[in-house]
Amino acid sequence: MSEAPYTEQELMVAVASREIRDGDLVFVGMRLPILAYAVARNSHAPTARGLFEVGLMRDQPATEFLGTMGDPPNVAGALWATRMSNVMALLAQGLVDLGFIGGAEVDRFGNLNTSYVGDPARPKVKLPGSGGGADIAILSRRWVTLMRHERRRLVKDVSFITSPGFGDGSPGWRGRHGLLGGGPAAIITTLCVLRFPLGGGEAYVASVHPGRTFAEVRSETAWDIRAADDMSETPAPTDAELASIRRFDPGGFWTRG
Amino acid sequence: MSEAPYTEQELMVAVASREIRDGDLVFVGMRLPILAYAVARNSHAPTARGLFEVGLMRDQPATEFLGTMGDPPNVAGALWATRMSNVMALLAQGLVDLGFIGGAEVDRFGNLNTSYVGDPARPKVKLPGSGGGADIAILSRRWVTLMRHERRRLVKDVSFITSPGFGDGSPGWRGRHGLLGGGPAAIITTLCVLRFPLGGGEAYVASVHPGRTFAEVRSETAWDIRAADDMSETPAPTDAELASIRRFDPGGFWTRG
Amino acid sequence: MSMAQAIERFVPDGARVAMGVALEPLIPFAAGHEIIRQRRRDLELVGPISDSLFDQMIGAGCVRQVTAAWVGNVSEGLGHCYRRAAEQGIPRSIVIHDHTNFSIALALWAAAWNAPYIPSRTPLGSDILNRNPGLEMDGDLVRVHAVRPDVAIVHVQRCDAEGHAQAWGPMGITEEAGLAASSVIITCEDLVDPAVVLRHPNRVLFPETKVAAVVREPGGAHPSPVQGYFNRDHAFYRDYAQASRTREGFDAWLEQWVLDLPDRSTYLSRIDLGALRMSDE
Amino acid sequence: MSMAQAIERFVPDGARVAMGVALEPLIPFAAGHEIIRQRRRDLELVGPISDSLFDQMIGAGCVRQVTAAWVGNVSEGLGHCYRRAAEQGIPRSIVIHDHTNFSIALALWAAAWNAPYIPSRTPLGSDILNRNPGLEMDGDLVRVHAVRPDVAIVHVQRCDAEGHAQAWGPMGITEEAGLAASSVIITCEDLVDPAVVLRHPNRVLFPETKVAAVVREPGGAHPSPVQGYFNRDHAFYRDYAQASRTREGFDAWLEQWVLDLPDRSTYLSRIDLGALRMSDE
Repeated sequence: MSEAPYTEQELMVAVASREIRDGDLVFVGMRLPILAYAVARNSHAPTARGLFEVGLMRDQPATEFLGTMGDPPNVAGALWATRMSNVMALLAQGLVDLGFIGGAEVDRFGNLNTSYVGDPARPKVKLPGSGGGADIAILSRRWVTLMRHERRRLVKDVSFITSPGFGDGSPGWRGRHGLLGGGPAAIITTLCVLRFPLGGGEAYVASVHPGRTFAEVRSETAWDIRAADDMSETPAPTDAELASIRRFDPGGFWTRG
Repeated sequence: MSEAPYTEQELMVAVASREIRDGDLVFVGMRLPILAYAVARNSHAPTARGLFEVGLMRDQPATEFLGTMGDPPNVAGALWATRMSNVMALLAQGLVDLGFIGGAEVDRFGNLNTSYVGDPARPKVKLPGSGGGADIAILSRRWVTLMRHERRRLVKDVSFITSPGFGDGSPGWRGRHGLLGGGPAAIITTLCVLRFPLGGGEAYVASVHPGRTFAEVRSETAWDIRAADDMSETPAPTDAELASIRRFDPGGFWTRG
Repeated sequence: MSMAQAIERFVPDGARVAMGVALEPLIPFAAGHEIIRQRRRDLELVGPISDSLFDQMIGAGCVRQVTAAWVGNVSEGLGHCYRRAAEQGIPRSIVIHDHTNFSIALALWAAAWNAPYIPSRTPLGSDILNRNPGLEMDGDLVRVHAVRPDVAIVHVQRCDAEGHAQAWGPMGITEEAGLAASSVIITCEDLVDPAVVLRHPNRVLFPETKVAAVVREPGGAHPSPVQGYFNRDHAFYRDYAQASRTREGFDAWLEQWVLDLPDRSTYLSRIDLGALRMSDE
Repeated sequence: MSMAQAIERFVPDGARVAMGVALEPLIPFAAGHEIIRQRRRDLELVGPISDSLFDQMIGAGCVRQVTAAWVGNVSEGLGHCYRRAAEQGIPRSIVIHDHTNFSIALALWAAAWNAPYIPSRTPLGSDILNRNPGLEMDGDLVRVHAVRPDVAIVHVQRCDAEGHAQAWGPMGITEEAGLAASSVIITCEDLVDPAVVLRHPNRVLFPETKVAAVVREPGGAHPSPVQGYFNRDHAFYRDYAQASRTREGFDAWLEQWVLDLPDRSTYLSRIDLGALRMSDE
């Protein structure tokens, strides 16, 4: 394990990168997942392909800073620049192995809210909305979300399901409702990694990040969260992972913000 | 009127060209209608646009011989080379003013058969099928077909409706069945021009070509066809029309075959 | 045609307007600002995401309804004018028809083909279904009903005067928005001779018969990127996010960058476009 | 990969194969002839029109079902093998699922988006509705059910070894066929370096993840035209129409032009391709 200091964002990126398997077609999204893709692609997943809903497929990650997935450095070297609906076709056919979704709020069944806090007719907070989040949640084979671990973000029940995880948590909820993919595989937070029972259900703590405790996780989670029987410590970023992260975010815009 | 001799195909092309109005968006099709478009575009319809289902829009007609609408001379100078479904979008939106459809067999209500003669399960003759014919018949604002006038082609009822005209001929049939456009405007044959009552119904003879008689038309038509009260003689091709036709079919491939 | 003329003629009050159809790139900010200057009202904005343009138009009071998948500021987060309108009805209340990126694309394809709807798995299981009458459950599927814009405003790299527009980079829902719309306004970096674009008829985006106006407006997408021309002006988005946190801040921003300016060239004189220019295409 | 290998691996007996998706141009005749040589059986052919290729494959006994809008010879008329199969079951009976050009496009788009169907006005009022279970009445509309090919075979002007294919000229239903298919076989005039095609990622037709094989096969579309390369060989179509009027004539034609030839280069040695070559792109 590396002795180097690292930020919590760097840890999250490293953990996220390990979710990417070689050969995966990845719906990349923005911010930390872009870095996670870059790290994976340059280590254990050299044949992964990245999809961007704006209408791009890439192999190599962009080598310049991206403010959005549509920025020119993300187009340079693209394998395919096309319509969003063509990219979505691959998603709808079940060909996307892994998707990343950003979220403001997640609940114990992995449902994400990026739309409304409070009554949608007169919301307390109007969030930006789904973008492609719901599409990824419904159609990708598995998906992962990254989030700051705060009690107001990890709630018992989201007030509005933008991107469905396991719905009401009952077994087979996704299949019964016609959702295509397997749902959320992990919630990577600033404190821990949460995972779900096979086939869906309530999130549990699979591993706690180095230096963090399960007690902290419990106090920052709005439901009575359980630990896995084999709960472990999240492996810290390796030197290689950190080097790769810092290569793709040299200014630390995303990981040292 | 021109004293020049002309073939029956040249007459048909001239008559068809007069169906094209200035500014029309025309679904052109192949063979004689391509020439008709060229003639119209170079005389009374200088701002017409031609659409080809293969995926093309043109202003000027092609200047070389076309065996098919997808031949390279039809692409040279195109305004738009695209997918068929984009061209069909204009058709489906009701934006195509006039379509031309080829037919093997037409009945008194303007229904075309290009699919099966006899029982479709074991046809007497298997014809090539719809292509875009049915689409044009159902979706263009008005359409025209050109046909050799023979008793086996102008039948009382087609055995198979590939491209619907006025269906069973009852008033409002097209609207009742959800068809978009106004249906067939004319059947241009080697003997005469047939038209339909406003809103649909049975075809009647609007004009007989020079040198032909209504008696000939009757004997070559398989139903008891009526003449318009004001039935006239089809105006012969003008010198200008003939010159234009011969410019675009210099070898006479389509018009002196 | 000038931008002022194009907006005056083809974007009436109450129009359903598709903008920002390439997602983050090629956003027609200049057109949006002219709409604001002309104090257009009761618009319905249609788009996938909009990266601040919809937020500005909402804050300026032009908008009655938003039919979109995402409204905010992509690198900075929330759209503060969108928040104020949705949460407090400031400057006016708005109707929101939530979509996903995929569903708004399907809604436009349905309109393009004059199909009433396209059936889809998206957005099954999402509460978005309850917030948009255009997304209707039908057995195990969602009927994504057609959305037909009155006008699509599309910024492209180059176009000729006849409306043969060509753009490159990721295309988002550009093509279906233009086909679905009754008419299209093109704003372009370069107004070129027809021979330039018609050398590549495959790259022409729309049938010229849909294009109602072509406006030469170099830099008209700033601060969004234009592939081959300009990078994204991240700092401008950041400054806008800061300024728009309060209504007063937004109003001051709008005066400074839109209302007090006669046209786009004055706006551009205050931007260091050279610093954003791409070195190669 | 050689054509023989590509067909051997990716076109099994019983496969649903989309071909001729650009309509009259870019028809993958070389691939079709290799399928015939390998005596593939029970195929379902999917396409809009096919300008003789489907007719040849039907005559050769490869085909169980035709799912198409038009099968014949565009400049000459009827498809004689298609007639014999439909009328007399020679060389075998075939199932015909009639489409229109628009409906086959919608069926492929439905498959591409994994929608069960797309509702359409086409082909309302047509007896085609009675001849294709994939076209189902639903109130005032037709449900055009998805058609998902196992493989789409697409001839293009250029491609790299990774499958980044680029074609130009009218596109027909090329894009939707490739997206809808489980996999794509590309045959190309020019096999180029990735840098050549990736300079224009907007012109790449398919995601490389769909492309199972890339075969360099210059002249592989003859007698159909290839924009920028070859004009259509009208005389060849005429001669085929003449020869195929009888079963015996067709069998002799097939021996002469397909079965007795080991590969495409031998075929091309008998054609005056130079006379068909376009002078400019």
